[in-house]
Amino acid sequence: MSTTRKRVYGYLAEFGSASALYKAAEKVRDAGFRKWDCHTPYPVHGLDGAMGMKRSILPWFVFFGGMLGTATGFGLAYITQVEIYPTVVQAKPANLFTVPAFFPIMFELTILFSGFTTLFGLLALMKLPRLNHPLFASRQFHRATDDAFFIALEARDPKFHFDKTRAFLEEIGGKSIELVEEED
Amino acid sequence: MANFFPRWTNFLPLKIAICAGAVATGAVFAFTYYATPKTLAAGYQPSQPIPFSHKIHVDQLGLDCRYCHSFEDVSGTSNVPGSNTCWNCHQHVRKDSPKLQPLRDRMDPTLKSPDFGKPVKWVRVHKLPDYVYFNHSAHLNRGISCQSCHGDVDRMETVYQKNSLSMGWCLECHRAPENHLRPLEEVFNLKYDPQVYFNEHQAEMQNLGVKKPEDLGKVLKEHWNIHSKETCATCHH
Amino acid sequence: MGATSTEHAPSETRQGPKIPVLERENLILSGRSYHWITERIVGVVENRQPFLWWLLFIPCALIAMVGVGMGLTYLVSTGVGVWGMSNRVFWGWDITNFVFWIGIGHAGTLISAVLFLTRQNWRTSINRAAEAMTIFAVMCAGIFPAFHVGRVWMAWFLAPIPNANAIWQNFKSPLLWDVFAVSTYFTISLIFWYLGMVPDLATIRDRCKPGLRKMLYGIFSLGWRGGNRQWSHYEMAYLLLASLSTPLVLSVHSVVSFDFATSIVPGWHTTIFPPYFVAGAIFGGFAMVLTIMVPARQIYGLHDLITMKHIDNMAKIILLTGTIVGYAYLMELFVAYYSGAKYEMDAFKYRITGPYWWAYLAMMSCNVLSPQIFWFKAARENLWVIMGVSMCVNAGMWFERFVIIVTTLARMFLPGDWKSYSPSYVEMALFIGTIGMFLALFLLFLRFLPCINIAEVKWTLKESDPHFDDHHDHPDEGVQTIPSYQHELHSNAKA
Amino acid sequence: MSKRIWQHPEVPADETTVSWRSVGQLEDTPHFRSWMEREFPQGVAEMANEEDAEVSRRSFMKLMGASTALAGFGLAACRRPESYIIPYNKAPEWVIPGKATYYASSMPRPGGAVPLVVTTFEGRPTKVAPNSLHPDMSGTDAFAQASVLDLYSPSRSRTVLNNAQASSRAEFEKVLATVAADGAAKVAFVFGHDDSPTRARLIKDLKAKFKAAEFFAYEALEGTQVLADGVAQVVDFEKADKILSLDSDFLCLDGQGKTSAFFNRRKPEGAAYDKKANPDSMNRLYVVESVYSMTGGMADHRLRVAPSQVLRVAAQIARELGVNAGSAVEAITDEKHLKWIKALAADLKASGSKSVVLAGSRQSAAVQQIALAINAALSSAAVKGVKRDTSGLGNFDGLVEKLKGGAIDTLFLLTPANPVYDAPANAGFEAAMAKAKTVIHLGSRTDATAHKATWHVPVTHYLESWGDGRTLTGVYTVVQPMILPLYGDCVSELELLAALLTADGKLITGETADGKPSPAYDAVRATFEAIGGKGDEPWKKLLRDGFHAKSTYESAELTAAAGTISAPPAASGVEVIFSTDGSVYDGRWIDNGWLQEAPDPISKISWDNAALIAPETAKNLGIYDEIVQLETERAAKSPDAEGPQRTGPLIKVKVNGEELVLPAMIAFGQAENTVVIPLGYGQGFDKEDKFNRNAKGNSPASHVGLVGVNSGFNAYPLRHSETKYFATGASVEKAEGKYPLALVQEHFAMYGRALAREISTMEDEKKGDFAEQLQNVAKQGNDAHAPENISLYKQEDKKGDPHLSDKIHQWGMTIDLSSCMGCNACLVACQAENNIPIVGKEQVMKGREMHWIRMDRYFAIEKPEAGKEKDVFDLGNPALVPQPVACMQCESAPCETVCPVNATVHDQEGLNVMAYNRCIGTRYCANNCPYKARRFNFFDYNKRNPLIAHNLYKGPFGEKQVGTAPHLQRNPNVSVRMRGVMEKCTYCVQRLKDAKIRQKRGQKQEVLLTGERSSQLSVSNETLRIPVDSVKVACQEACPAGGIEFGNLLDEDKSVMGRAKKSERNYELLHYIGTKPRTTYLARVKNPNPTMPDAPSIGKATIHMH
Repeated sequence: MSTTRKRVYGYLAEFGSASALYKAAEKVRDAGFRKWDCHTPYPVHGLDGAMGMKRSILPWFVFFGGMLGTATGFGLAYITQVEIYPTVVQAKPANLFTVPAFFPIMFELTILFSGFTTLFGLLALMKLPRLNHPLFASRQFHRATDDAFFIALEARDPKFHFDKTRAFLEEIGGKSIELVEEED
Repeated sequence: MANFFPRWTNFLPLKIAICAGAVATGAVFAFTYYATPKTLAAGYQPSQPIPFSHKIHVDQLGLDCRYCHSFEDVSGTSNVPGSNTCWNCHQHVRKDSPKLQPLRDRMDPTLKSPDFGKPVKWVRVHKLPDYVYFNHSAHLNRGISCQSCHGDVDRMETVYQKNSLSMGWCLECHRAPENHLRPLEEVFNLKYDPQVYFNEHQAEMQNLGVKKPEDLGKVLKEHWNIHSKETCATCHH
Repeated sequence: MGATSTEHAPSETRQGPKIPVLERENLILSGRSYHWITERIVGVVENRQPFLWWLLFIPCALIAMVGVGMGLTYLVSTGVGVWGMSNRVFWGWDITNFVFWIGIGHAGTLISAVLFLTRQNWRTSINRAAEAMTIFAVMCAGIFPAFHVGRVWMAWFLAPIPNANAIWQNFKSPLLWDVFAVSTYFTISLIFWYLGMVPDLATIRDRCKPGLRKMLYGIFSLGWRGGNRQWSHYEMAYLLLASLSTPLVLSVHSVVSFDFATSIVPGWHTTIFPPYFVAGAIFGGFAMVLTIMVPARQIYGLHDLITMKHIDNMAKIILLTGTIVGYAYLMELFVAYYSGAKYEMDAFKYRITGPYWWAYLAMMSCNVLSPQIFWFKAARENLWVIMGVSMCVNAGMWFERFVIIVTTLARMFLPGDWKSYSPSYVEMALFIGTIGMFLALFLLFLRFLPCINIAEVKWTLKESDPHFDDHHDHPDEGVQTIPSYQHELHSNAKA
Repeated sequence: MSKRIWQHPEVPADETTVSWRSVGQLEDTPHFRSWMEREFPQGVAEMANEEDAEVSRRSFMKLMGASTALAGFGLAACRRPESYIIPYNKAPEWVIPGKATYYASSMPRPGGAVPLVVTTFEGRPTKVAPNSLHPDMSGTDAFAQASVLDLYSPSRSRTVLNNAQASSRAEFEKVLATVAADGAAKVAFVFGHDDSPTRARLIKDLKAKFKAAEFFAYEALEGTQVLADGVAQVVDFEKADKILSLDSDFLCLDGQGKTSAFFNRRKPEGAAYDKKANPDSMNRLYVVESVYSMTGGMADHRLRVAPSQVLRVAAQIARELGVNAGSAVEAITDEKHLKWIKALAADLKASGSKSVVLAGSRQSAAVQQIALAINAALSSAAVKGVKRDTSGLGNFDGLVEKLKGGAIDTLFLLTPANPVYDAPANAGFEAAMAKAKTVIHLGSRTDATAHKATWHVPVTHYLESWGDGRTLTGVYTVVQPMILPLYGDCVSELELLAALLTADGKLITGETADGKPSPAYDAVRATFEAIGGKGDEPWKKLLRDGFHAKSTYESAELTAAAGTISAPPAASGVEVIFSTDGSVYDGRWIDNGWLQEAPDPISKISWDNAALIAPETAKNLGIYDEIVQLETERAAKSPDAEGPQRTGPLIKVKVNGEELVLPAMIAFGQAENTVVIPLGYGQGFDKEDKFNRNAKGNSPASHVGLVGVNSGFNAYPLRHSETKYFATGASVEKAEGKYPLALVQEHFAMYGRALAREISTMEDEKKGDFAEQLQNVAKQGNDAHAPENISLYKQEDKKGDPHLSDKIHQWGMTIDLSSCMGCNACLVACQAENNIPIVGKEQVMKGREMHWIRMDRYFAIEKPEAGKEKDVFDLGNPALVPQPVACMQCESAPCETVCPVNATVHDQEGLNVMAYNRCIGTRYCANNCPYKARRFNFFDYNKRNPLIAHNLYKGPFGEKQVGTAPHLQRNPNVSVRMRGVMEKCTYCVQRLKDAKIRQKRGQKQEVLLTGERSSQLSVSNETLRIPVDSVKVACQEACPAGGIEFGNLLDEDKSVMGRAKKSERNYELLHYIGTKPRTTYLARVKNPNPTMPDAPSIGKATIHMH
């Protein structure tokens, strides 16, 4: 370990199983903590409720992204085919009635734009990519992507207390409780 | 266990994204500005084997375009005059000008130049791709002046390409020919000014129902039944 | 899962009405633990590759380099004439292969997206590989339309970029729809595949020793920490992508079928093409998944992850879609007959009895007859039979496209222009090259990326349920055992 | 704006194109146009206004064309490569850069000169078209259309050879001088069968100068002359109601009169479609022949008999008509034939003087005598005799005799034929020729004769030399040069004769050293002065019009030379017919790529010949195990495969003690027990030859160019003096192996689809009489029951204007199948006009030929009900219906909607236009074209020479052909397409555009004439509309049958095309798919004689289809 000054990130506590984590999470939620998270190797069902989280707002992003795609598709096709440079192909009209022919492209662009908003919206909501994180400095955290279930309580949380919180974690069944410190 | 990635890497993706975005935007603008015919083609001004000045011949001496470019209103291609057109005058005029030496070499048998009888290789200024069939006569006979494409040649000491001659540029006029139409009498008049014409031909304008000089083109278009086309075969066949 | 995970009250489950639910077969056998799953899957990436891997990879890579690399270089430098097309049959193996590969890609999306939406949890063991297959198949597919054009260097005309010529694309052309559909499909599939892989890449990252590998896996896992505040959005994104991919996959092959269906060519001009093509794509795609996964399962010993149940399910899907395809073939004939148009009837008559009767026969027997053996359970349990049928279907689907494209063009409206087509060696080499490329890419994928979705597979274990312990702690007499993955259905049904 | 000044590099030493002469001297005053003159602008590009152009016309040929040269990319230009404009140094009058100039000329041909109008661009002739002012104008055939390519042919002979070794013209001139100096020289001249008044005049002078001179005429396929020396028979088809052809292909290869009159009478509405359809106005054609000819395809009744039987049939007809046909010829015993002949004879008799019998020129004297006798008996008004200028020329037998007798020291071979190659095998010509001390061969190719002759002198092309000729009926027409000879060594026939007539034998070609015209010019002018009068005026008129109508042949008696009608050779073994080839004629066109690639009109083979055999005979001879049927059911491949795999089984033909191995091909409608071998092929082989024929060294590749090398099989060695046309007693056996054949069309039947529709003037049991059949033309086949295609869309733009909105022009075309015989003239004309490349045999086999017009040819026969086969007159004689298919300019064009890049769209005038430079080559449009009228450039056919073996497949390493002479033929108004783009017919849009622009110039002229201000002028649609039918497209112009009409639909009834569209015969090809094609077809009308036994099966190609 380095000798630089460190900042406390919070406590990391391991729980034996998904069920244990679930119950502990409910208790942490009830204790009124805000800055905390459960780290699991797979998405545990119902944990959102147990943690008191709201539904993700990502669908809204995607909805508007998709609408933008539809509009782009329509605009691109209609403006170029009807307004700017109408061409006569197979005696098809070059006016509003030709729009059905644009549906495939409008649809594809809707999907494409939705896909991109999903990707970038998700990254923004998850605040990723973030390659460096205090938790990665933990001795045991690497097991979070394997078979371990953790709760991390952040020091930033107003309810955080150096001793009480540790005790609280022990109380709700946390094992291997570790104070995670951030390199500065 | 320490973090594998140092902290500064957290902002790296964002920085990269911003830089890449900026570079891409810059590249698009740069390409649009520098790599399109507007920049690539317009402004081309090669030096010619004989520094012929349109300014002197047209503006000062008042030669008509067709004196030299004799078939432009007849043929699809506007011809460049043969040396004998130049020689017609210049065997008498400015007989000693060093600038005309190449012409004399070609035309004066007494000089015994090895170039005698050979044509002058003028450097081409306005060049359309092989697959574009622009027809000079079609335009000149329907009230589009030389000026609309070639610019104010009468004021050019050395000819340069005024317009991009890109397809988009052609279409601009084909979609709104009224902006360039002028009376047939004025097609070769490089000093034509609609305002002046309007003032000078009041009665004619009244007859036509033209109230402002800008309307003249529209009226002519209607009068002359001009439907400039945008379909491929207009220029490509 | 995002959509149903909110307001999920565990207590209600316990006191809920007694809904009899059949105990399902375990998707993961032998009671494996989380860690075993991690070890097993990441082990494929971490350990030295078996000799067989090299034995397969090197020839595949060589074939890809020769067939695709040299084939395309020769094609572009010399002209499309090096292929076998003529002024009668303007498309041959090129578009046949394009449709073939695109079709194969579809099973991947279907497995990952459609089965996800329909809560078929058995997909988790195969979806990653199937998605990879999609990506690689679309890459192979893309080569053909991109390079079949006469002037590849002018292909940018297809992109709606403002230009000095002030000219635009024809948005009424099915081929332009294709451009948009295929590129969208590739992009979305790539996003879907990659996003699905992020947690697993993090798993590998966390097992790596510091070094280049850790850096690369670290970068590509984006700093994933598995926090539930990430999982929550992640699950939502996954659901959204799945719901975007589902109509997309249907649209892509529909659009591909529009290339034919919107034409006036007898034998192409038919409204049943979109569903027929989509069914065919799923059919062919599943066959390709089996063709690849059955050997991979043997080689890497993934028997507990890819169980006979998975294979059985896939065989059933092949049987179903094969029958749909067979129905389409017959319906096509009926429509032609019923149209009363001589040209339509003749088109099918010539397909069956004309110079390419063998292609039609191959298509019919491979696609319609061979899967019928899956009515028998014994056949679905015999891996040799399964491999055999899958191979048949792969070939049959190729013949289907060949029949549609080549035999139709070779016998269109005016007998004066009829001329048959035969491929050149360059075309054949390119097709074989794409097969090599597909396999080589797939082998690289097996080598470097988690070939099974680790996180999702863990989630199918019974103990993954946060209430797993509850049942054991408080066995409820009145309620039959409800496997974890039934929970949300259960609660939904109630709501 | 800052201007970049570009320093251009030093002008490199002037390189002139090899092909052009550099600048000569000329009158010094350039022609400046004053304002006055601008009021009456020079009529350019129009024949009628060229009167005074003549004087200076010769001058432009001396001048370099205005051209632009691209100086390589490496030069001083980072922005753009510098290109130059090289103007004329001294502008020639009447040449307007960029505008075509048209000259009237003609092409000398053995059957009479073809009057032409030649298009030139800055002195380059690029295209020929028939001279429509000419009284004998009958269109042009494929040969005339393709002749312009020969001018630029890379294989054209261009240097003097001495004993097959390169020599110089100076050396030859010495020899010529010696001959000219010796008035007692034993010289002999062999001319072709073309007729030139100037030559006839010079021959007289030569006779005077060289007392011992002998004169002969020879062509390989010259036919049998039974009339008196120099007398020929000319037919006026206008006066012929009933025509019987005894193996005479008078419509195509065996011309006997102006054919347009014949074709006009194939249209029941009249040539201009201005009458109500009347079957009585139609003529009726009976043909007795062995193998389908173009004429046979047009026949109302056709009897197929072996060539030896033609005489028997002829004699039988004569007997029926009470004409003496001698007793040597056996009577016809076949019941069916007898019935046929009786009905025919009755019909001829009924029409009396309006009947005419034509014998094939190559049939035996007996047949010709009988034909003459019948015509005399009927007192046919349609035939008359004319006296040609060619009288007094000896024949080939005489020549050989004289040669053998040593009566000839110096032999001038001026004939276009190639006697070493094409003389009868037993004539011993080669040996006889060796007896002459000097043989001087004047020819355009370094063929077999050129190699055997002491001297070979390259001949000028008719487009670069002065001459004259007479058409079939004898109208005096002029041959004038368009350009100075491309190659300095070239000599024209008249120049050579003129040189011999001078004391010192000085050979002057092209022009004299001091710029005076060639002696040929003086000779022609002198001839004309005697004919058309002295002075400049008549001469100018001649040059302007191209002909002098007042001077024609004198009429002559049509009496056969005495002789009894001898019996035909005994019918034994297989009969071999040596036929004139539709592509290479007698072999002279073997190096013409357009003709070689144009498929044979009947067999559809290109690049080769093959032995044609009727299906039953083929089976009997053991070539096929089963009778090859006209396949109509499964659309299966032929037993010889299809496309690149197509082969013909090799057979060995033994006749006259010679044998020939060549591929066989099934031909329908051919007489049983005959083998047809087209002549003219197999002239030279190289190492690429399938049979290694070059190894023997007798036909080396040097005899031909890249086009003709390895092409086909030479049947001349099988041919004896007595059996020039056909030989009996041949044996045919199957040989080992197969030979690849390039067939442009592989499926010969219509497969129950009413494509090329046919009706008949005779009542049909099911379909009613002529009027009913006429009404049902548009309802044949699938169109009988398919519902009308209705579009849900309105064809409008966003302002609600209809798409095809042009109110001035809406183009349309009709193709009349009733007069189309499928001769390929349109196909080649299109190739010349539109810069269509040739692709070579290998590519044709793959189906990649580029012809924009595909000449489909269908055989049609109705299958009789079971058990009724016997009632059908001849099941082996299906009807032949040709159908040219090019882009139909569909108003609702399926190709357009599928193009992703808008490279093919519609214009407001109804054209389906194609922007080559926008095309990326997805080929989707072509797949979606129901007519398969689009052609794709699979390779860079223009840049890479497709004729060099494997060259196309070498890509960037292949040999380039840019800058070679054939590129000078290109039409500058049509883009030359690169590889990877689609192309197709656009109704010669360049011609339409030119016509429209010319019309627009009228506006200006109008203003200037009235003296009003231009702004006061109101221009109406009518002012801008081009005069009715004033623009002709290339195929229409070339068509000898008047089968193609093109015009503006808005002219309605004023246009011939408009009237044709109104005809009840008008129908759309594949109407049911709703493409609304602008090109429509007019159903073929057969005019059978109801009393004929085969009448029930005539005109039934499609009417019973549903």
